[in-house]
Amino acid sequence: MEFQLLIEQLLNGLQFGTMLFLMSAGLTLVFGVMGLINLAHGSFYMIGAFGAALFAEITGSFFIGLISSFIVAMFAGVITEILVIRKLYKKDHLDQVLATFALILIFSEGIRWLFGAYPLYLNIPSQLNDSISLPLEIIYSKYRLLIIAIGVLIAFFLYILTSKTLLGIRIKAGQNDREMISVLGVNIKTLYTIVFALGAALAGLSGALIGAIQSVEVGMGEPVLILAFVVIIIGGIGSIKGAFVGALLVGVTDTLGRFLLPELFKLFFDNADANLIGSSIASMSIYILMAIVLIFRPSGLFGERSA
Amino acid sequence: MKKPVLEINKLSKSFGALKANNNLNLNLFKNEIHALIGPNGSGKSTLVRQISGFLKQDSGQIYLKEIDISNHSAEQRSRMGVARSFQISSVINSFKVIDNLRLSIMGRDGGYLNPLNNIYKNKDYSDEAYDLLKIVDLENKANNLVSTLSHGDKRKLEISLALSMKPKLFLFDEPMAGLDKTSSQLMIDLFKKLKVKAPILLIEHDMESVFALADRISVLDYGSVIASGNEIEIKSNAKVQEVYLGDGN
Amino acid sequence: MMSEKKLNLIILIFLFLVPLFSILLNNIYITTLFSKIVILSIAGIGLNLILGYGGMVSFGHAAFFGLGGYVTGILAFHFNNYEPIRILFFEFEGTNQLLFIWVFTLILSSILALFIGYFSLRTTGVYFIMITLAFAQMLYYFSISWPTYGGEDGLSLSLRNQIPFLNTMDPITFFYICYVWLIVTIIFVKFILNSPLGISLKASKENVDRVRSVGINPKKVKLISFIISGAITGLAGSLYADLNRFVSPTILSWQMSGEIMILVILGGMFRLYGPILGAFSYIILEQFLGGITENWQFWLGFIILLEVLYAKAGIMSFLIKDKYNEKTSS
Amino acid sequence: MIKKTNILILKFFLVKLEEVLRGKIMMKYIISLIAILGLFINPGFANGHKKIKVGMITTLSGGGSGLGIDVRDGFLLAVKGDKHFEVIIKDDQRKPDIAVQIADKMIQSDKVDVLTGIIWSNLAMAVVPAAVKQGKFYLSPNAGPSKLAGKGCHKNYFNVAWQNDNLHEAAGGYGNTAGYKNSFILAPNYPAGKDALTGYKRFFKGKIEKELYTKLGQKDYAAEIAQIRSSKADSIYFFLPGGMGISFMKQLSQSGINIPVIGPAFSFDQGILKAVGDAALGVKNTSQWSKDLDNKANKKFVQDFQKEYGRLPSLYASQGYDTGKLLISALNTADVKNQDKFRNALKNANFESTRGSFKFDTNQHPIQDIYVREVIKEGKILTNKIISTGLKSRSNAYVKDCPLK
Repeated sequence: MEFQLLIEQLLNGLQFGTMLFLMSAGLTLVFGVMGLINLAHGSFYMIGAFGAALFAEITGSFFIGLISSFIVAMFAGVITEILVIRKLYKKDHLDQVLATFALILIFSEGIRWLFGAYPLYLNIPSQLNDSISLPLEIIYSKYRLLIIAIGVLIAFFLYILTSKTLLGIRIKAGQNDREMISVLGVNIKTLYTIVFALGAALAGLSGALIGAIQSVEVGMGEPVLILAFVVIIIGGIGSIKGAFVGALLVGVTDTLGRFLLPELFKLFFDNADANLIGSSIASMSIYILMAIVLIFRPSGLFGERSA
Repeated sequence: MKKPVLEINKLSKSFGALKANNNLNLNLFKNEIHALIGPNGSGKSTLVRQISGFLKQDSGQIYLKEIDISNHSAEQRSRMGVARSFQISSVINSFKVIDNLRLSIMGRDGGYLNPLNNIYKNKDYSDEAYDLLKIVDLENKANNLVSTLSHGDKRKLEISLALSMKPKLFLFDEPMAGLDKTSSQLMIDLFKKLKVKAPILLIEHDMESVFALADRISVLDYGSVIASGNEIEIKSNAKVQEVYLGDGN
Repeated sequence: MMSEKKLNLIILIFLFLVPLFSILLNNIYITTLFSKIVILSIAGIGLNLILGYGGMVSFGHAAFFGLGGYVTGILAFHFNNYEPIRILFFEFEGTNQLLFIWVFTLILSSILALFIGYFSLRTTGVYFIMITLAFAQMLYYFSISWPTYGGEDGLSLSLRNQIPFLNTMDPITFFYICYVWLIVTIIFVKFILNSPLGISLKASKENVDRVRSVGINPKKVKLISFIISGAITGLAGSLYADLNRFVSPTILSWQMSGEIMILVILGGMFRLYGPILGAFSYIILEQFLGGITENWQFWLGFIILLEVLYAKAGIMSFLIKDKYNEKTSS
Repeated sequence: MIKKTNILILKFFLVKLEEVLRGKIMMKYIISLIAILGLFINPGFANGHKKIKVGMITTLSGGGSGLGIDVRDGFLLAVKGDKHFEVIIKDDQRKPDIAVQIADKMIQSDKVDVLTGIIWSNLAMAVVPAAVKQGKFYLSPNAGPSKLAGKGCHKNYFNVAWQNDNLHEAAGGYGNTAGYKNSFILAPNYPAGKDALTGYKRFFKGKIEKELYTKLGQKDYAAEIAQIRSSKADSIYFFLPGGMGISFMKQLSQSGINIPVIGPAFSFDQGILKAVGDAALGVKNTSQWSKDLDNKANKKFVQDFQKEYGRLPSLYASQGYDTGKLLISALNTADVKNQDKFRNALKNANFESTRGSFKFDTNQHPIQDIYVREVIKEGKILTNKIISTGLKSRSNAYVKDCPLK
């Protein structure tokens, strides 16, 4: 096996991981602060991608598309929070699951109603549609490097936001003691709307970033949603740090698993069988990872021990 | 020498840097009410949780009638006769009063994994449950939902649940907390009756009740017993005075 | 408003009469459709045992549903092509006898539930939801990529499996087979709810400390209940495979888990018959909306959303009045 | 249709029931439940001469619904204005169990004569064997699993599209023509994926550098593309339907890898091309149909479709259209109630296909030319142009296994 290939795969895992982080950051914040299980988070990913495709088509600029994805998803988040989500905070997890599942149906079919059944076009600008040479003869896609950079930047920004700013302190206070925070005179309703909208906007942005290299279509959010849940469970719910570590773990495990497992099984089986068994196990790898983490750390890597 | 019902030997438990219990020794004899007092954070509740098995000690041993139960689970200890009440009364609120007792009698007798017998039709259970409710004077509320009971009645129910376990000893964690004068007095009378059935390890903040009930008092500070004796001995102990009055003066 | 008992009776009588309606209306499909409703009800009742009464939110019950389906499919598959099943050194023949198949299904789904439950019950809350999901997803991806039994294509049974003296291909006969299983399930779960296990389960949901301090091990209680729940759902999966004469990985997907969960919540969680009403409304709604608009999922979502936001405790609470209408909070 | 006597029996029965239960409230519920059941009562269907009732099960919601919608639109265009047809359309949600249940409904309750519409092989496998055994005709407008072409063929099953392997075989054949020596091939890890790669290998004479199976539904191909980069392949063949193909093509073009790509038409068809974008330009793909096929039927089809729906027709639309035209041709010579005659009429395939020549082989799958197309730009719109014929009058590999004569 070549060294360059391995590094490239690691970078791919990293890129996948940073995207997952953008998705899971909102999910974990919303759960940590408001105690809400939001299955509809994947819908904001989709809304972001559709928003980007629409505005990129109108304006002809990919970057305007990216910015609009953030704004469109944020608006969708604000509206959803005010109309529906707000009424769910006091309900139990099951009601939240049911209601947000209903939201998935509404968003998915609504989008299909508006945009039709075929995937939309969203592509990256030509100056990024290229590869770059890194040291050690590694060739890597510029755009994917950009994604890694954006992901890390946002992770850093979130870290500062949650640990150094007033908003962050309020969020933390909300996580620890919901009664306390209202005593402090913080307007809880607005705080919740802000947190929810921020989460939605990040999901929308990652939808646009990924939609540009994958496909912008109805139902694109749900597979990612499941992965994002895996991430925040592994990392420990409510923890931004956990989400970051979990996302990278999942990204790298998935990418390397797909690549290494078939090779590994070639040591024991003939070629065709090894391919088959290898790719079968690879498709289960992140779930196996999650089960193992939970068996040994029932509240995730960075979760509160007494969850 | 008489053998203690409960003997605790060099028990230690830390939470991070905080030593909640530090080489703690304690015992409890037949027919005795042994009261445990001490300021907040002195390790009383941690001790109760370790004796009842809800928390595992770091080191040391707990003996029940000379049997080492240090590594038994909470439910095993309950079945062996370690009966406890909780600091905040802990009963099944969505059940009827009598069903709480059915639950505990069944837990004591085992066979709780049986999916077929109808527990509501078991006459032995019902009879015993009513007998137990009589002791705490709750039999006329047997069919009420627990969530509708007053705080005092919930306490009484908890005591009857402890009684139902055919206990070898009682662990009562602040049973008087939140009770008014008359209820407290009723509880004191009840405890005097109970100690004949099994000795009581009593944790209590209300000093009046402690002095009215306890045959022996131990004072806990920073996770260790600093003094032990009867009312007069404790009141005159210098260390105790320092702990209780020191920071005030 | 009426009593719960009366409503339950109406539900059972109504279901019993479905084939009659279907003959009167000269539309045998009604019977087939209600077979599906009855089967999903069984799965829902199985899940509700741990969800409603035990407070364990399993998001992975498709694992059992799918296992039941695949056990049925695989046994019939081997019966049809005369190849014995080989597992390590053991070898046995396939069968198309439902009585055997059901026993196999119950045993195997119990074993699977023991395995999944043992590990999952180390966690609680959202972590429990997600670890059960993880196990189901593993089976899902495994079933897609493992080619022996059709992978993504699934497995077709050319005929329904057999019971001596009965023609299972007849929709009405098959409906009554499902109906009998529904009655058996209801009776069994009713027994459980009044049994030591049931009362321990309900108590464990509310107050683990209390349960432990009366000498009951809540983990064991939950595990046994989880196994029973898995077995019931597995059985429903087996019936579902025979209903469709087909199994595929779809019935192992997380959407399937979600669907079973939704019909439980929709019907009313704290009631034995809730899942039946839930399955009924969900399927009828799907049929009805699907008939009038292409965007039926949009409206389905809308209706579910309204239900969650404004109905307190499931559809059953519209029809009857008692203490469960205000959701008991624990 | 409810007959009057039935209503009387029903009323009598309900009155009795009321007496038994003696509760008016109960009656209210039972009546409303019956009202719900009434939803299933279908409008009466007169069994007049040469009428035909078609049940179409296809994917109209969720991912992949574009294909179903095109098949439906193509079919409806073909039978438009034909008063003999009654078409019932249901959404299968791409779930096999739902498809089976719809088939049950159409057979048991709607009493259709012909079923059609299924897009996906796994759904076809679930529905078709049972349906044809119950004496219904099934005309496949898209899926052609090998099991139904070989031993599992049936006298009532006709495939109007292709056998699944066809386009892949043609791609393998084109690989030879183009002089490729070493192909990197990949497909999702599910049965149709394996069939696809088998089909390619059946005709491709060069070496296979690597055969890769990806997770079904996977959207990120970075790991696979890295392997392609480090391989020595001189060509890539892939079968990744739907969004998977879009993702793969975009990512491949971003990676800067300059190896020629071949694919089946599915990833380069009209509906999907816009989403792939310029990344698809120049790619060779194989198809039994193309918009620019020069025959009368096709020209009319393309024109009518654009007029009716305001968009360019896709491969799937052409298949749906041909299915409809085939049915019309059979109906012109035989009544669908006379199954033997009708079957023979279908078998003769006496209709003008949009693909030009069209014949059924003995296993009732098409014998047809498979073309190689290239993705080009017409003005601003991406579309396909035929560059050569990949396989002439190709039938399929499974004819000999089928007992039909």
